[in-house]
Formats: sequence, C-alpha cells, structure tokens
Amino acid sequence: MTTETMSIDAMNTATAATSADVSAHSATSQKNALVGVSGLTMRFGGLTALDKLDLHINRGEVLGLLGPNGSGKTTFFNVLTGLYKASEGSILYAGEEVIGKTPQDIYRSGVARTFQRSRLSLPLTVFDNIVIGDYQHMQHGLFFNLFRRKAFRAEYDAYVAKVEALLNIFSPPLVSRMFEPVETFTMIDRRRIEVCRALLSQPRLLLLDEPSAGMTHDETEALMDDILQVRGKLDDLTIVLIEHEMNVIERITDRCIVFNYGKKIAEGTYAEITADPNVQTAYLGEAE
Amino acid sequence: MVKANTVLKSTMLCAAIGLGLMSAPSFSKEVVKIGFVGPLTGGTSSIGLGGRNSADLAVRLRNADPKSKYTYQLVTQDDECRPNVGVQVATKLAADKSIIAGVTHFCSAVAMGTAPVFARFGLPVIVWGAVLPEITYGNDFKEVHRVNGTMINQSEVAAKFMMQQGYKKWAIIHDTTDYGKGHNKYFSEFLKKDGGQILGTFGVTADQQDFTTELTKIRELKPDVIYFGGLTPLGVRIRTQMEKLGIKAQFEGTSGIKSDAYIQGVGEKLAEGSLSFLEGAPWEKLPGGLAFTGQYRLQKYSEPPEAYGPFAYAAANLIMDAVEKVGPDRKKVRDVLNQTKNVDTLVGKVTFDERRQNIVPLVTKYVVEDGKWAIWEDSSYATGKRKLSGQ
Amino acid sequence: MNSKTSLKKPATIVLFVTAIVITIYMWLFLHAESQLAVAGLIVVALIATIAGKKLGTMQHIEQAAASRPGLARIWAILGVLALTAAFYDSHFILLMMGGVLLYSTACMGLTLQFGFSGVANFAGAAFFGIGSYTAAVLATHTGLPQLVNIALSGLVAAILGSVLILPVLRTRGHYAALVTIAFGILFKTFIEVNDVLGGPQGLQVPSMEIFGYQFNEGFTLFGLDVSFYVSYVLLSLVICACAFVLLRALERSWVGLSMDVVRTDETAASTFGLHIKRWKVIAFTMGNLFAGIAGSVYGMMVGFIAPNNFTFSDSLLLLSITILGGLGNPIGLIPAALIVLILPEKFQFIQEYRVLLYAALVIAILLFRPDGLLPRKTRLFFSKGAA
Amino acid sequence: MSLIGQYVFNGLMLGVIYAMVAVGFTLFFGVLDVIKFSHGDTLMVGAFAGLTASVGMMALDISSPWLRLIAVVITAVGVTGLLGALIAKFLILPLHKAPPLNTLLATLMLGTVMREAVRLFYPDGSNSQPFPSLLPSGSVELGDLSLRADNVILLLSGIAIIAGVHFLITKTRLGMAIRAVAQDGETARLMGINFEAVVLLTFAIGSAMAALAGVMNGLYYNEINFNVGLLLGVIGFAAAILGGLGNIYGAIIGGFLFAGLQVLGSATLPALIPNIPSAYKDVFAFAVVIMLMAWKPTGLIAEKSSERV
Repeated sequence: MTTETMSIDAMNTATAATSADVSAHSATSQKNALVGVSGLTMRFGGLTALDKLDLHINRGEVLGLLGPNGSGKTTFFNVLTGLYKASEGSILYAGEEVIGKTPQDIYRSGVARTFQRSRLSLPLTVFDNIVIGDYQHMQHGLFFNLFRRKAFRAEYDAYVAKVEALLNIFSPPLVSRMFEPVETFTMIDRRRIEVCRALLSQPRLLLLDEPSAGMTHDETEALMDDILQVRGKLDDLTIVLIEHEMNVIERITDRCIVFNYGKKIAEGTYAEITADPNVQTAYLGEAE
Repeated sequence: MVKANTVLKSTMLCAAIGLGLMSAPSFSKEVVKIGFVGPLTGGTSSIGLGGRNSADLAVRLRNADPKSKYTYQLVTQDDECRPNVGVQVATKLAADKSIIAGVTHFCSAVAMGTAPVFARFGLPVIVWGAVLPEITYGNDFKEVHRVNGTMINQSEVAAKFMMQQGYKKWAIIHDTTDYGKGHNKYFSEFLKKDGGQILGTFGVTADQQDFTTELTKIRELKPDVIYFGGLTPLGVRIRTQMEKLGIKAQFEGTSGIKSDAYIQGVGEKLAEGSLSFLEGAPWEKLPGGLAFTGQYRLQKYSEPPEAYGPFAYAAANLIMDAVEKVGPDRKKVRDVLNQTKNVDTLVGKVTFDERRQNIVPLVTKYVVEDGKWAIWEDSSYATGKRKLSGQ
Repeated sequence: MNSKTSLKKPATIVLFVTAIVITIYMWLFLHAESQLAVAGLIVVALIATIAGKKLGTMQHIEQAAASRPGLARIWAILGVLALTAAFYDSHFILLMMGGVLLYSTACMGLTLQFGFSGVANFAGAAFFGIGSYTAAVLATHTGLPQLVNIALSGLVAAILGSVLILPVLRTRGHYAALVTIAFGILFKTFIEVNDVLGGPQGLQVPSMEIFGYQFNEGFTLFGLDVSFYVSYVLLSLVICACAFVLLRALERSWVGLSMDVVRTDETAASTFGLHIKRWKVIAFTMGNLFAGIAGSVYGMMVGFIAPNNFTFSDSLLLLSITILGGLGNPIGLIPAALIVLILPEKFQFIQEYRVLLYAALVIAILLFRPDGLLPRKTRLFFSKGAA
Repeated sequence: MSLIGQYVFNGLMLGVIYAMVAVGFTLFFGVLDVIKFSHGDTLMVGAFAGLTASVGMMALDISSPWLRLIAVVITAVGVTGLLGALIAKFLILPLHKAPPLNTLLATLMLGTVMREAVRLFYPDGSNSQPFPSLLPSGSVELGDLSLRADNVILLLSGIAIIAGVHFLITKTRLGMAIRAVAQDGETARLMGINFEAVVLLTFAIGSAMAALAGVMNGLYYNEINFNVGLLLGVIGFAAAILGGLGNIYGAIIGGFLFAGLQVLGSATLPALIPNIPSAYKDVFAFAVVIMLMAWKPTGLIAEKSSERV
C-alpha cells in the first residue's frame, strides 16, 4: 500500500514537473496526454501479465494495441477500467490517479469499453443493453422511478430516440428489433450492440477489445467506419483499439503500441512498428 | 390354526361391518358427519394416525351396530401439527354445517390456535391428545372439551410417585415444543414442592439426533433419575445414547413415550424399567379395553393406536352418544357434552368440569416389563421382585 | 400504430372471455371436494394449457394482456371480487383465497430479490414470521392503529433483514443460500426456545381493525351475513394489487433494468458504473418489506401464530411458489400459489399421502417447465399498445 | 479431564458423519456444479436398506454379527449407489441446463418424497426403528476416559472411508476422470471421457458414502428414523459450503468445524448463561456460520473460480 501511494506521489510530482519542462519522462507523458502509464505491473500469483509498463495515450488519437495473445493487452484494459488492481505503478487519467479507484468511478470519469468475449445481458433487449451504457446520467431515485411515471416516460422516450439514432449509424435493421432479447442476435450484431453501449454515454476514452473478432473483412470495415463516424460527431474522443486485423490498424490508427510478455516492445505509426525487428520476431515467435 | 381362525373371524367381521356400511343407506338412516383432526404427516404422524384409526374404529363399530339411529361418517383432516394449517382445516370443518362435532388435535399449539375458531362457528369439539392446560383453562369456550388430562395432573402424580420410590436428584431433558416445555415447567414445580432436587435442565430441539453432549454433562452431574419430557422418537434416542455413555440412572418419561414404538425402538432389554405416566384409567384392564384392542387388530390398521388412540376412541363415542340422544344438532350436542358426568368410556369415567376439562380421577403409572408397558401396580417392580435402577 | 387499432378490439374481447373462463374455473376448483371433481379439474387445466399452446390461444391472450395492461388488471381484480362475492359465506374458501393473495405478495418480495437482482433468499418464512410476530406484539402492547402496525411490521422485517446484508452482499449463489438458510433455522429455533414471544405455544394475533371497524366481527350486507374473512380477502387483495403495481413499475424502470444487469453480469455492470451493492441492498430490503407486510396481515387473518408456521420447509414453500411461478414474473405467482397452497388442501382425501404426492408434483413441474409455469417476458418499459 | 475427552470424542464422531455427508455434496458440486439436497435423505434410505438386510439375515436366522454387518454394508451401499445414479440420470442431468437453484429445489422435494415414502411404506416407518449393534461392545480404557470399542471402530472406519474416497479421487484413473470433468465438462468430453458415465459414477460413489454414513449413524445410535435426513442434509450442505464447495478437504474441515461448533455451543453456553436451553446450540452454530460466510464469502478453502474478463 505504502509503496503504491509513494509511487502515486512520485507520479504526481513527475507530471507537475512535465508541465514545466518536457525533458522529464519525455517518453511517457507529453503535454496533451490523456492517459499516462508508468511502471505499471500486474501479477497473478506467479505470472506477470504487465511488466513495468510505460506508455501514454494522447487526447483525440486512435491508438492501436498490438501483440500476440496473452501479451497483456486485455489485462491493461482491465487495470485501466479498475477491474484488476495493479500490483505496482500508476495510471494517470486526465491528471488523476486511476489505480485504487472503483470501476464505477473510472466509468464516471468518461472511460467506456467493450469486452473481448462480449458481455451483454442476453435475456435483456437490445435497448436495455445499450441504454445501461448511460447509467451515469439516468435518474436512479426510487421515488422518481416508481411514482413519477410521467417524468420517467419522458426520460425514457428521450433515451429511445438516442439509442435509435446510434443504432441507425451502426446497423439500421437493428432499430426495428430494438425490443428483442439480445440472445436472438448474431455474434456480429452483439458486438455492434456492445460498441453502441460503450458510446451512448459519450465517453472521452473508448477502449475497444477486438471489436471485429469473428467478423468478415467487410463487416470489420463497416464497423470501423461507423465508429469513426461517431467519433467525428463527438469532440475529442480518444480510442484505444486492440486488434489483430493489420489493415484495420493501418487504416484507422494514428499510432500503435506493441506488447509482448507484458512489456512495450515497440511504439510508433503503423509503418514504423511493422518495420521494427522486435515486432517481427515477436509475431514470428508466436507463429511457430 | 389359531391364526387361520382369527383371519376367518376378521373377514367375517369385516364383511359384517361392510354390510353395515353398505346397507346403512337402505335402512335410510340419516348420515351424520363427525370431524377428526390430527397430525397425519410429519414427525408426530404416528400418534395422529393412531388417533385417526381409533376414532375410525369407533365410528365403524357404531355403524355396524343396528341399534344406532344414524349412520356416522368420519371426516378426517391433517393439521400437520402446524397452527396455520390447523386453523385452516378447523375453519373448513367448523364452516361445514353438515359436520356436527369434532375430535380434534394432538398438538397443543394447534389446539390453542383453533379453539377460538370452533367457538366462533359453534362446532363442539373434544380434544383427544393435546395436554397444554391453557387449552381448556386458558380461555373459556363452551365448545371446547378435553377428554384427556392435562400435563398438570400427570406431572403431579409423576413427581409424588418418584419421590415415594426414594429418588432424590433429577436431571431433566425436554424438547422445546409446547409439550416438552410444559411438562418441564409443571414437573419441576411439583418436584421442588415435594423436596426433589433438580441438578440440571436441558431443552433440546424436537428434531435433534445427537444428545451425547447433553448426556455427557448429565453423567457428570450423577443424577438418580433422568426425566424426559417429550415424544417417543427423542425418547428412544436419549435412552439408547444413555446406554452408549454408560449412564445408569433411572429413565422416567411422560405420556409421550408410552408407545410400543418406544419399546421397539429402544429394544426390549434396554427399555426394561423405563417409566411413563398416562392420564386416565388403565384402560387395558377395563372391560372395554380388551374389546378395543381386539377390534383394532381385526381392522388391520397399518399403525398401532399409540398412547392417545383410546382417548380419540372415547371422544368419538362421547360425541356419537350425544348425537344419539339429541340428534344431529350442534347446540344440543354441545350442551349434552357440557353436562357429561361419570360417563363410562374406554379411558374410565369421564366428567367435564366447568371448563369442560375431564377431571381425570387417576393417572396410570406404567413401567416396561419384558417388552411390554405394564401397569405399575401389577408389575413385578411394585411387588419388589425387580428393582428400578438405583434402588 | 395501426397494429394497435387492429389489436384493440379483439384484445378487449379476448381479455373479457379469458377473465370469465378463469373465474368460472376457479369457482369450480375452489368448490371441488370429491377426488373425482379435483382430478377432473386438474386434467381439464392440463389439457387446456396444452391445447392453448398448440392453438396459440395462449400467445393471443398474452398479447392481448400486453396491449391492454390496464384492462387486464381491472379484469383480474373484478374476477377476484366476483369469486369473493360468490363465496361470501364460505369461510374456508375465503381463508384460502386470502392465504393465496398474501403468500403471492410475500413471493413478489422473493421474486424481487431473487428474480431481479439475483439474491437468493431461503429465509422467506422467517421474514414473513417477523412480520406476523411484530404485528402481534404491537397490536397487543401498543395502542397504535393496525394499519400503522402493518406498515411497521414490514419495516421491522426489512430492518432485521439488514443484519444479513453484509454476508448476503459478499456471497453468491449457493453460499448466499446457506446464509439465508442458516438465518431461517436460527430464527425459528430462537422464537421457539425463548418465551418472550410466547415460545412454542405461539401468540394470539388481535383482529385487523380500520377506523373502529373490527374485521373479525364481520358484517351483514343486504340481509346476508357475510363471512368476516371477506374483509381480510379484500384487504389482502388491496395489498397484493399494490405490491403488484409497485413491482411492475419497478421492473419497467431504470431500477428494474439496473437490477437485471447486476444479476446477469456484475463485471459488465461495474464497468458501466452500476452500484452493485446499492441495488442488491434495495432489492433485499424491499423484498423483506413485502414479506413482512404480507406476514402481518396473514397473522391477523389466521388469528394465531406459532414458530411451527415459520420453519425452513415454509421458506421452501415460498421459494417453490416463486420458482414455479416463473422467476421474475409476478403474474405466475398466483397459479403457483394455488398449486402449492390449495392443491394440498384439495388432496385432504388422500390424507397421509398428501405431502408425498405434492412433492412429486413439484418435481414434475420443475422437470417439464424449468422456467416455471409462466416464464418472465422480456421487458417492455411501456406496452406497445400504449406506445 | 474425562469430561473434556468425552466431548472431544463426541465431537469427532459427529464430525466424521458430517464430513462424510459433506464430501458427497462437494463431489456432486464438483462434477456438475449442482447441490443435491436430497443427500441427507439418501443417507436415511441407506440406513433403512441396511436395517432391512440385517432383519432379513435374522429371518434366515443367520445371527453372526459379522456376516450381518457385511450384508448390511453391501445392501446399503448397493441400494443407495444405484439410487444415486438413477437420481443423477433422471433428475439431475435433465435439470442441468435449468437455473441451478431449480436443481436445489427439485432435490429438496425429492428428499421429501424419500422421507415420506419411507414413513408410509416401510413397515411402521413413522416410528423410530432399532438398529442392531453389530460391533463388539467392550470398552477401551484411556487413562480415566473409557471409550466403547464399537465407537472407536466406527470413528476409525469413518476416517478410513474418507481417506479411501480421497485416494480414489486423487490417485486412480476414475478419480482423474472425475477431476477432469470437474475442471471442465466440455473439455473432458472432447478428451473422450464419457461425461455421463463419470457423472453417474460420481453420484453413485457419493451416495454410497452417504449410505455408509447412514449405517455408521445407525450403529452408533442403535436407532434410525425417517426424519434423520433433513437436518443432516442441511448440516452437510452447511459443512460443504463452509469448507468451500468443490474442495474435498474443505468439506472435511467444514464437517468437523460444524460438529465442533455444536458441541462447543451445548457444552459452554450453559456455563456462560445459567439455565439456557441447550437448543440454543443450533442458534449459536448457525450464527457462527453466518459470520464465517461474511468473513470468507467463498468458504474457508476458497473455490478456484478464475473469472476471465
């Protein structure tokens, strides 16, 4: 505990410093960094999923996370969203320490995500699953919900409109089936629904964990276009994308970071990282 | 040969009764319904079933008797020994105008709950097994009678008797149901009054299986007598586990263990010398007694009558006598029952006091001798041939 | 919207017919005494349901009900009133009806806990009992009006329930089940062992009473003297209806939605900011509140309570109603309660074999309808008809 | 001293029986993630089967206690083993896809069926039946603490049985199959393990174990009644959960822990609070259970649940 708080303090002073002169931590934290990660380590018993990770995510960029399976990409998301508690290190999100916060708080500060294997409430309708994405803005009061039905109706209708709008972007046919249980939909539709759920609350940071898994090439293309379209509507939405489809990465990411064994082995534009020998070995290594 | 004979007899009698039942309508006798309520399912069902069979026997015999003015029909309900169910079935019977009277309840808590119901709907009932004094003395309902004695009578006699046997120190185990707690309360009172000493009291739940901890402590207390207020199942367990722990104290039970099941459960050898007390005359010796046991056997009931069967039998007969006298009318029947004085029944003379409680003239003391419940007075223990433990 | 207009007319008729049919059936069923009648009616019910499925009548009715919820509710209430009127002087049947209504209310509490937010409660009877006992104590020792007592009974149940909140929040599934089972047994043994609350002999519960009118006295209407149970049935109906409306409103609101999400996927729920503890606590407390209130009125109606009414097996009774009815579907509770509470009564003619048969029946239902008699429908916040 | 000794022995005896039941619960949960609540009543049925066997032997006037004991054990194990498998086949597996608590409820009802069936159809079943004592009833002197030989034998054999089952699970091929299924049914299937067969076998084993516990129960108390199952079922369940479901050691610990609580409760409570009914020991035991669950929500030996996100 103490070590952690210490590291937090260290980090804070560090950022204070960075605002003064860029030289310190030049690699990890730049002026317009939305997220700054330093010395992040996550251990599960024996194995180390994240190993002294240093990286930063710039405001408004689309960052691609690459790396072989089990290289710690998803774990990074889980730590960033507060599901796992890091063993060491710190994550600054918009200047605030994330580690130690509950997932709930992190979500409220504008971080939304999708999951590698989709995590929707299958018996609930499409609308239910998407609308919960904006939980922070709903009215949770018992009295409001149970007795002020007129007011609730108004709020509800507003949400129906919002969800319809969102669905219209991603897959118009879903609109007509908005009130059917999710379990009746294909995997691909479910992924679209998950993305919509993540977007509904208009987050500042969107974490997409292999959104195109199991999709055909064209479907992936379409999904990405839709995401970008929404991004255009929102001001400075930052996106971090875990993806294996190289040409997707190439098309939409501004910058990429490659993980291997919980370490950052390469960073830069798509062109740069593909040229990087470490990356090739890493992937070839995986290929064997 | 003998067996065959009885079988022959039984078939004939069954036929006769069957004929009686069959032909009853043809004589165009009016049908009179009588209710019976008792626990037919769950833990205490054995007593409930025994009671039902006995009441049923009373009705069958009456119907087989050509002199009876009416054909009787027993409407049986299961109260599961649970008050809310009891109130339900009580309401059912009481609200059914075609039912003239009822033989009701073994479980005291249930009887407590249903008494107001019977009073409200004016259904005269005779309690056949519940021993809690409050049922008759706690509230004053003209409809509620009780043919069996209360635990007060029982405990009083038990305490005196045991003191006479020269015992000094008691350990008491009782189950935490109304039955057990009540017995503990009254027995302790009388025992203290008579100068007995109680070393320890242990309340146990009615479904408890293991008593070794309680008994271990009792073994340390070294009492002369272990008094148990509760029903047969626990009685059996406690007696057997006493043996396991090598406790030699005398085992004294209540009416709750006065059943063949107790002797079977414990086994003849171990049961030998166990004491129990039952309100009412020693019906085995009364003229009706033999007939009752005989007839009961003939009917091939799958369960024995148990300790309280005879009371249910007597209650049913009291009701039917009343009906014969004044006809199927609740109020009249109630008044007749209220007035019951020195009526001979299977359980001795029955007289209802101003609270319609049968003033039991005597409580019979039983001791297990050679695998049977023998009446104390004519057991070889009374004569001194055998000795209770610690004497 | 044209669908609405096209649906509207048949809907009204369908509902009307259904209401009539069900009411008549219930009337026959409650009347049935002889083995033949009971058996016959059960068979009829079976055939009807199967045929209804085959011919799609069921869906038709469901759609109709869905499109005109208000109407459906009105018919349901009218049906109960009709039955009450029909049996105005048969005490026993009225008592059973009251029982069904109150048990259903309690089970709505359980369905809220278990069906919505996924908190299994195996101590339903305990909270039901807490309600009855509180009512008994308050009514005998305080001068408070009974209506207040009923409310208080609910509150006490909810408050005592909060003892369990910590373990219930931390545990899941079978572990939570154990916690509540333990509490149920603990409660029963406790009230049985200590005499403060009457011990094993139980307590008399004073009559319900509104504005000086004693329920237990009953009343006469048009020269007919009406069973005093009528008042209780009506009161139970009101309470049950309120609970139902409340539950429906809750289900079709962000509250219900949040609870469902918490139940189905706590991880996802937490990453979208849902206060998992908050929703579980609310569900658990409200559920116990329902149970407590139902219990208090039940106690007054029966007039007498004892520990034996609130054993583990009674908790199971409540739970089986909840599951048989179809988790999360308050409507299913009524038929389930009928099966669990009244059928054993109807089986009195088989006496000691009752319980055996009943248990077997429940197993059969669980085998052939794992989602209960009326499985929960996917949530529509506002019915299409009204949309 | 002898007092303490006696308490400890009673505790151990109870513990062994509880543990045997709890291990059954935990085995079933292991392979199918279900709770079979009729387990306590399986125990009761086993005891009654054994009783019938011994009565039968008497009828054939074979009075040698050892022969009878063997007959008792074999019938008890055979009958309940078969019963367990049948239950698994026709109730548990069909319900496997349904929500888990359905299985819980269904098996609870099954328990009721078994209880009522014995009560109604076993001759004079609504009363307690005497269970023959078939073990030598000499007594062993340990200092001033005297133990009856038969109790000691029971205690040891109980421990032996648990050890045996543990060996079966951990060392044999069948055990490996069981553990494979417990790990991940699907994968086990793919690896060519006959899923259903393993499940049925597991249920047979668990039930047989319960039967043995039942026989031990009978031999220890020399009495058996149709109601014995319900409470034992609840306690076994509690023990299994306390220890942490799916973990055989947990079940054993849980069993002894619960027994310890009960003995402690009834032995010490009266000392603390004068003339308190020892029935409070259940209040005490279950209160402690609730607290333990609050402290360790997934049992003392936590269930290995690796939730992938």
